[in-house]
Amino acid sequence: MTVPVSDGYACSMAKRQAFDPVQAYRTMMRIRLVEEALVKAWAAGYVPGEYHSGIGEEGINAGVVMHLSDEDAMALDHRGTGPLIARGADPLALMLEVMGSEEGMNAGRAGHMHLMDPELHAAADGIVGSSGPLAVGHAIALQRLHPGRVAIAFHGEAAANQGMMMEAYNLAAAWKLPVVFVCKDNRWSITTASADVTGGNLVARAASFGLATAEARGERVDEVYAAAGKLIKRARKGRGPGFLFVTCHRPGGHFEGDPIVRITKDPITQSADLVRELRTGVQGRERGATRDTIRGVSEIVARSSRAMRDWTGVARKDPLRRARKAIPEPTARYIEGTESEAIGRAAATARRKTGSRSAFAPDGDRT
Amino acid sequence: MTVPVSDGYACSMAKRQAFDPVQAYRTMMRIRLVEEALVKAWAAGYVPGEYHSGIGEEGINAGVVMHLSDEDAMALDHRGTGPLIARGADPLALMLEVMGSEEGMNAGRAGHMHLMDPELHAAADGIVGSSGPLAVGHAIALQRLHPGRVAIAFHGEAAANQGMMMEAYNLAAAWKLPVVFVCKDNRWSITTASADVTGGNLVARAASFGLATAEARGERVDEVYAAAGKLIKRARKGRGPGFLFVTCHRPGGHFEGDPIVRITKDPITQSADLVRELRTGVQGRERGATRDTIRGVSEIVARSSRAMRDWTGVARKDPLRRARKAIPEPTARYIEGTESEAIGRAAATARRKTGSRSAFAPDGDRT
Amino acid sequence: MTRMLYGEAIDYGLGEAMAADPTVVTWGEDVRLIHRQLLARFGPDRVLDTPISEAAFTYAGVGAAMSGLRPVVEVMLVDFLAAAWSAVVNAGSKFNDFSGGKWPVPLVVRARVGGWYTDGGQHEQTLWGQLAAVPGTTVVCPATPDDAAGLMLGAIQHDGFVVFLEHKLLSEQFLDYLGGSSRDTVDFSGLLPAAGASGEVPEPLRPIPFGKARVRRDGSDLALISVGVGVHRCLEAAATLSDEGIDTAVLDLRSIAPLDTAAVADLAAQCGRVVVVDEDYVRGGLSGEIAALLAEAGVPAQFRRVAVETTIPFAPALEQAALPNTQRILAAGRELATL
Amino acid sequence: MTRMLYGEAIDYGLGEAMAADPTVVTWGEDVRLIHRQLLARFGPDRVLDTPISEAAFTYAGVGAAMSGLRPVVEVMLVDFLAAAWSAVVNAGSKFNDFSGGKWPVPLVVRARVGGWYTDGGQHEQTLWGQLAAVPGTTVVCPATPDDAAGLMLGAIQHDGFVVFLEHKLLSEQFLDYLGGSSRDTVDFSGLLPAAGASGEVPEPLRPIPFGKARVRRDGSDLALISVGVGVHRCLEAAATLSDEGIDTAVLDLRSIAPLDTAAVADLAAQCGRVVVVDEDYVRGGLSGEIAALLAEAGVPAQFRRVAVETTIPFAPALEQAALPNTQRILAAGRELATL
Ligand SMILES: Cc1ncc(C[n+]2csc(CCOP(=O)(O)OP(=O)(O)O)c2C)c(N)n1
Ligand SMILES: Cc1ncc(C[n+]2csc(CCOP(=O)(O)OP(=O)(O)O)c2C)c(N)n1
Ligand SMILES: [Mg+2]
Ligand SMILES: [Mg+2]
Repeated sequence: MTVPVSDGYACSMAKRQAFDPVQAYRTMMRIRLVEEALVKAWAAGYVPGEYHSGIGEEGINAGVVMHLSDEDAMALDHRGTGPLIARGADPLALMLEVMGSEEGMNAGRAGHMHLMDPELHAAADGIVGSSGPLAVGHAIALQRLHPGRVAIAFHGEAAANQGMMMEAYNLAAAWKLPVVFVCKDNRWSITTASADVTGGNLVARAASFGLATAEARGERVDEVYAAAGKLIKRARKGRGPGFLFVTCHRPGGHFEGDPIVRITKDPITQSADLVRELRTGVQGRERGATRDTIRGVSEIVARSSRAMRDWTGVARKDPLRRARKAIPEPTARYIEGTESEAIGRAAATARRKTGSRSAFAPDGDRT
Repeated sequence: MTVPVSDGYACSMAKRQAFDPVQAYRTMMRIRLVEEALVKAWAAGYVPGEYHSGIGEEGINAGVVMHLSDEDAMALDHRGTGPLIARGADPLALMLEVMGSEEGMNAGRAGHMHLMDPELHAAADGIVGSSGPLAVGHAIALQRLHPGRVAIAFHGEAAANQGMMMEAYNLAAAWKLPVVFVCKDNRWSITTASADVTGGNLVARAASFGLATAEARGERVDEVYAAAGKLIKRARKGRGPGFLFVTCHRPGGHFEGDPIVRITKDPITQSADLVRELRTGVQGRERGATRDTIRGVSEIVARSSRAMRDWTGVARKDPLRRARKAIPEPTARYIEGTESEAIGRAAATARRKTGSRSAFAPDGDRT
Repeated sequence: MTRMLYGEAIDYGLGEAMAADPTVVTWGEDVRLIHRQLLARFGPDRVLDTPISEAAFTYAGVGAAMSGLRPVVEVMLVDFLAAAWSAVVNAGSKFNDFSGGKWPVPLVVRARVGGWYTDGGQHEQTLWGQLAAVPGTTVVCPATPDDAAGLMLGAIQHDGFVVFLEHKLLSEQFLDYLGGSSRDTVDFSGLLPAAGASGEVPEPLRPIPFGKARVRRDGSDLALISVGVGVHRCLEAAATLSDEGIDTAVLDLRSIAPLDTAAVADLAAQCGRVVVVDEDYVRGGLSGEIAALLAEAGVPAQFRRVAVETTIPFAPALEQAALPNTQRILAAGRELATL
Repeated sequence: MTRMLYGEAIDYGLGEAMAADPTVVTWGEDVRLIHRQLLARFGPDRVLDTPISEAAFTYAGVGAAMSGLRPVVEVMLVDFLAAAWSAVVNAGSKFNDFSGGKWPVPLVVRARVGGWYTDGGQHEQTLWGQLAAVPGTTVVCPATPDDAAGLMLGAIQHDGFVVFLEHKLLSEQFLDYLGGSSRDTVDFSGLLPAAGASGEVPEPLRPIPFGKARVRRDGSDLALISVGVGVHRCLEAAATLSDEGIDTAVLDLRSIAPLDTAAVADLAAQCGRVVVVDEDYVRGGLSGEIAALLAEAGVPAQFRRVAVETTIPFAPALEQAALPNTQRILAAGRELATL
């Protein structure tokens, strides 16, 4: 099974200037469908290990990637599915890889955190912060070998506290490299609120290194497209690196099965568990000061409700909903129909090929 | 031999508020004398390995350290002699250590890059950038165990590009720690001009993390004292971390025997050597494009003259000269006399104890 | 004695130390959530979430340990400790030596290691061989809850630098954090060693000294030497091999540095055949060290290694083939028995 | 053949590669000054000074290698590579494997190693055992100028990830950079192996394949196995031992990963006595690996290690006692000869 990518995905749009809302919707819809298929496959036990979905980031992924072509480079983080699909990666090959099949995109060696497609010039990595310096490296090469091309580093807001990321901002500025850092701000670092562990403001931080900065709201793909376009154009012209800060609403939490999402999704049972658990912690043995206990328990409770506020699905913040309104209803339906069919088919094939294997046996087979 | 440290060194000044120019001069003079003794000892072969002197940084070291007491912590970089002497370290123990004697401050295990004195709560490290997070660690402990105490990280301007240093700025701000980062800007990273490899402006960078910032000129100890005082006071009160940016003129180059200093000190012979050397590089074998060669050679020549400009002794920028003018001449003479005598004696003792040993034998003895 | 899970037992050790000594604090990424029982017991001043800044917060552990705390710095996975490697190689392990023995660094770095749960080659390393290489570093990895609790307590009470490695497959805390309990469609029980994931822990708890291996099963024909989950794979293999007439012993090293050289040499001499089962890379790891100590001690023994020889692949079948699984141990044991 | 110094020979190899292939570039701290001859030959676009950001500029080497360059990333000392360890352990060594063999990473990391010149325990490590531990990593360390030039050329032409280690004691470039030639009051000649610091280099230059050891001296009673400066210490010891009637061979491994297992096993079998002389730490290093390969190959040999067992102290006498000096090699060799 192949899904045609030549007519209308982001990859073919590099040359165009004007924002095309139909292509944007189609790209975002495809990403969403692949993500949803993988999320379901995870719950059904087809995806072994972790899975970090990018549901909620489609506006960022489509809005940035629509500016790129095969010769531009992308350094991706642990949420690489979206940018890869937007660039035209084969959904079946990608799903097979994420499900742990040797027929996958990287022969089963990678999993979702290391999806790599040299033809699309895109590679993911699971070390938080590495996409920054890796993109800098791509940019050093592009600057010499293909002037006019650009490298993109996708990273989360929490990754901006990783030393090598900040070193990368500096190196990009010092060497005036054609690189754009795309910082996707969902406000969370797994279950830690990024604001609690971040000093100052990230846009000011990036600017202080001499990066050109721009901001956009991730639920508006056109806004992301415009902001990304400015920075990418500058970078292509050799005018130096950029930093794009985009907020987004990612209702799924950090990864599938996220402990806080569990609490927020099923507050009654899970909170009861939590309270029982914390009580055991507190009551057993010699305990700490009551004041400390109160502060500790409140901290966890506050965190859960903060997460509940941030992660409850907010339709208004869904980039797809908004993008759909910008195009004619029949076009939207047509896209949904063809994409659902294609991705549904790919997902079914991927499941069939990996087989139903819920229990992991010591010899590596799933049974 | 002991050098009295109780009466009048920086260490005893923690409680005082007003700047005392006599103490400042005395502290700076002592640092300068120890540094000069070590520089001479290096040239004479008594100091094995490298030596990074802090000649030119005395205004920074004294101006900051005069605010500290034994319970404050100092994380030092590869130029730790100055702050240690200012805090009252025993010059003989320090010199013996730097000369590689087992009777030294750290039993000969450290050398000048790891001078450590737990009683003064001060430790040096040779990994560029580590003083930042180490001071953060000290500050975490002080915040809990001794509120009101402060930790200082001394580092160079080039160290501000080390990832862990920037992580430390962030951590200090996020946790509101009692730490002050003292950035000594001599404009050079060994033989690389820091401006060439640094994006943006370091004070803005620090501020972007939420650090309180202050600036001073290193040749004016009173200015350093005032600026440091503000940040240290704030930090002691629990109002959060600070970043002190101080320029300085360090005529000695990076370390003793610095290759660029050699060129600038003896331009005639050394430049001839350099030209001969570069010519061999260019003429031999298949060579690169003429344009590249011209650019390459100009780069080295430009660097040497830039260094010559920066490193030629500029009396106006000597912190000692300026500090001397602020005190009565007889007082200055008295200080010079007593300090010279004490440090001279310590240096002679250190030399005698380590012995004259120019050749290194494979069994570790110097012969 | 109380029955505990492995992760719980580590936090029991840590909690006992925190209760006894107010200078014991812990920080790391997401520790407030992962160790919410400790948070609820000791409050947020002693259990701190960090930014994703492994280098700085590990170095900060060194500084804090020099200034009077006994920090337990948690690095989520040992793979990420690579971002903080300088703090280990150049600081924690060395500063006491540099100071001339004047300034100890009572720091525990707690990091998770190991695979078997399909997390790919960059999230399943153990790196204990590399860590143990650095003089001035104690490296431990418990295989059971009692050792987990006792070694953690010992690590915190120790005046030096200790890397405490927690095996993820045994850690209910970590598997749950990864979402494990939120889907019943994936079942790790075929991989999970029951005796490692849960067990009796003595109360009151006593610190376990370093460098003392534990004979998990005695035998006279073949010695299987391992640490962490490998110990359980060895026990499974040993049962089979013994049924086949090869009387097989299993030694759990517990601490990788210092190594219990006497226990290794004695058991090797007793059996004459040694298989080292090591979830670390085959080179620069533990297995070479054991060969060397036997060679230096002049203990002649047939020798095989079952260790990780490639980048660990993601796909379950490939992953488990790359790890020291029971089949590989059996094959090595049988081969030696025929020599 | 041209006579060259060791550092010069490395730059000769690098320069030949740069001349032949415009995608070869080099960056690192102060490289424009240290390698000013390359700068003058190829211009500032191909020889770049970096900020002190080891993690980012090493990771950038990985990215650049994936995008069509063949970078030679220079890390001043291997000790500082600890700040970039993740780029080695988690990226350069692994990405080709992760990609399923689709995306090679032709990157050379050039780092200086080793001691003997009194630079303290944080500036004199070798860490080659830790580096060689990681699958997907080639690690070489030449002992002579001809190997230095040929291995560098081979490293650059290789399609995989190579760590090229340059021994500082042999590197006139580095000793000069440190100020060496600016004082005549310190004389390293007693420590400097003449045959390593300078020697004949073939022109035209050919790449030297990895995993081929070089017998530097043949012998039948005792095999000394080493790499880097250790080779020269071994040669010195071998001369003495042979005079004493112990016919001593010296094997220069040249590459630490891959190891020339056949050469090691053959020489060990021939001599029956092996001393590994390793400037790396005794654990997690090369010496254990050699013991293990002998044990696996079933080559019975008396075995000793002369390696670094502590944090390297600063003071010259202490430093040199901690390093594998000739006296220690002689003692180990004599001891084995009496067994
Ligand atoms: C060096 C490193 N440290 C920690 C982790 C574990 N980890 C994976 S994702 C993540 C949070 C990343 O947050 P952010 O950058 O904001 O991206 P998000 O997940 O929110 O998209 C962490 C801590 C890691 N993979 N690598
Ligand atoms: C991690 C690390 N990288 C590189 C070095 C080598 N090195 C020592 S000092 C130095 C320059 C430091 O410059 P700066 O921070 O400005 O301090 P300065 O020497 O000018 O006082 C370098 C690159 C080191 N010691 N540690
Ligand atoms: Mg986030
Ligand atoms: Mg500087």
